[in-house]
Amino acid sequence: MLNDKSNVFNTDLFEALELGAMIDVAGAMACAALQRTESRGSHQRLDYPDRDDAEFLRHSLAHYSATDLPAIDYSDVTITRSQPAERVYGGAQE
Amino acid sequence: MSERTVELEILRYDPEQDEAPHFQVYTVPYREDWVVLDAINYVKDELDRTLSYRWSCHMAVCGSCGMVVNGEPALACHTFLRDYPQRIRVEPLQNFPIERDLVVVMDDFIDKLGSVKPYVVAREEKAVDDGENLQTPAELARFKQYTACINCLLCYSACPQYALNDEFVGPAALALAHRYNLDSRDVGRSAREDVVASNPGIWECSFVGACSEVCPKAVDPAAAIQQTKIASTGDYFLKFLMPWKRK
Amino acid sequence: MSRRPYKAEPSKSGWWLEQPRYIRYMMREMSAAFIGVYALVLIAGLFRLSEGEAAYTEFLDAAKGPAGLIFAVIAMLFALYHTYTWFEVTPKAMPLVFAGKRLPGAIIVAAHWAGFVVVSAALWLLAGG
Amino acid sequence: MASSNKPVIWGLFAAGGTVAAFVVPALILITCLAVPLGLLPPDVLSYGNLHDLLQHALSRLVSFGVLFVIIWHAAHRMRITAHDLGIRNDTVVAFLCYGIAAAGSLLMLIAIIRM
Repeated sequence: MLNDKSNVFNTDLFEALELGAMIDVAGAMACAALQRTESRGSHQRLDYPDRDDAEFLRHSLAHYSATDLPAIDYSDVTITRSQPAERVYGGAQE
Repeated sequence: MSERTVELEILRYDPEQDEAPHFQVYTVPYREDWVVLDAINYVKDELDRTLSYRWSCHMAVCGSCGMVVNGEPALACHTFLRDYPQRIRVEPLQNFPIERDLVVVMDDFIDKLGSVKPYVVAREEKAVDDGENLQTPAELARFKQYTACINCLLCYSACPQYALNDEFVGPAALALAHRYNLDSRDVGRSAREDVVASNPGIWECSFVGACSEVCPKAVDPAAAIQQTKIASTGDYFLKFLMPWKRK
Repeated sequence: MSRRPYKAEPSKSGWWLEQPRYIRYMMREMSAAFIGVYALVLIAGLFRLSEGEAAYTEFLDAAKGPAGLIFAVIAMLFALYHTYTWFEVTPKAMPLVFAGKRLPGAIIVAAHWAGFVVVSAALWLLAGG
Repeated sequence: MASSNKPVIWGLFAAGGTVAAFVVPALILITCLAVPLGLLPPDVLSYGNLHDLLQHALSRLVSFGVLFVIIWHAAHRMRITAHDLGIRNDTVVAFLCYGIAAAGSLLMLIAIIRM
């Protein structure tokens, strides 16, 4: 509930607005992650431990409409300098 | 066992309700590892949603939470409750108009900051593909301390000359001007002189030194201003001796 | 919008009493009053000296008395405070860099105090001490 | 270049501040305390002694130079301090402070020349 009704530097109001935006972003992330059945970078899934470039070397796009959850769509990635590669650490590098 | 508490005496000002600012006291829990900002956040989260203040990083990097804590300009995130008495007075930065509660209007500083061209004025435009502008560690060392400024405005709050004359360009802006003047990649010094070496520029400073004492990043604006005074005095007499160099 | 920023009117004359650091600053600034008056006395003495022995003796007689001694003690303390503050800020105003490293301020300050001792001793010896 | 002429007076202020820091405490000690209290020979400040001392052009020049920068240092600082103490009529204050310093300088010049 909004307690602060002021028109001047109302941080109560902007925190409420921020919360709305955060819920939107969180929903988009969760839905996109669920549909992305692979592991890539910080997106790690125990059920799909490997990267799947054939299916998911693409941007996830979330579209909100009247429904509660966003529809997930994909767009192509333009790779310039850094090619995707295996993420390896420590002794695995050699 | 009753919990140990701290009393925060916070200056409140609601431009839609109050004629003038007044203090409001909040009792918050004491935690050994809490800074004043934590206590203020507790007030906001648990006691009074209408309290307004600026903050962001909570680690003395963003420069948002500058306030006057028990009479001394400080970052609220950089002042531990344990270093203060049981009753702590929190006020907005001095020498700036109060927008609301602990939030001040900083337009004046933003304008002054822009007026000293706080960026590298390059000798010539250079394409990204032409590579970096190289600098030796010694060249960097000449100005590095002045790059640490986070625009928290504690120095303006501490400066009595800014309080007496708000035309004064002020510590942080002049320190940043000095930082770019000292940069080997920069040729903007003479372009900055109009503002920096003017009467409301460095010459309004009387070297009180309070700015440097309250600076949380050890920038030492007072030193920067003195060095600029010496350099400008050198310029002046050089031009006097060599009139043909006058522009 | 209903912005109405509140601007407090700062004290124009008594502000320096509000914080110890401002009081120290004002003490430093007031040293100029004592140094200035002392310099004026010396100038007066110099002028009377140029007028001849009688005039100068008159000046010396006028400067005698306990008031002069009290003034001298206070003025000397203020002058010493001026020296202290002046030396303290010198490394800030004129940082020295040697081989890419900034010389520690304490060294510059110490060198100034050494110079102060030498100059003071030289003046003392010059005065037959 | 901005048209501030503060460097002139500030240059004198800085020079005078440095000179004063080094010599004024010892000078006060010698002239106002040690000699009157008998710690130093009483004839140090006598007419003959000082008159002899100031026969040399160099000692005259040094005396003038030292007192000149010190008086202008003090004048400038007093002007700033007047402003700090809330005296807002800077034109009058500056005229007074620098006027006294200028008058002192002139008196010294006369004294040095006719010595």
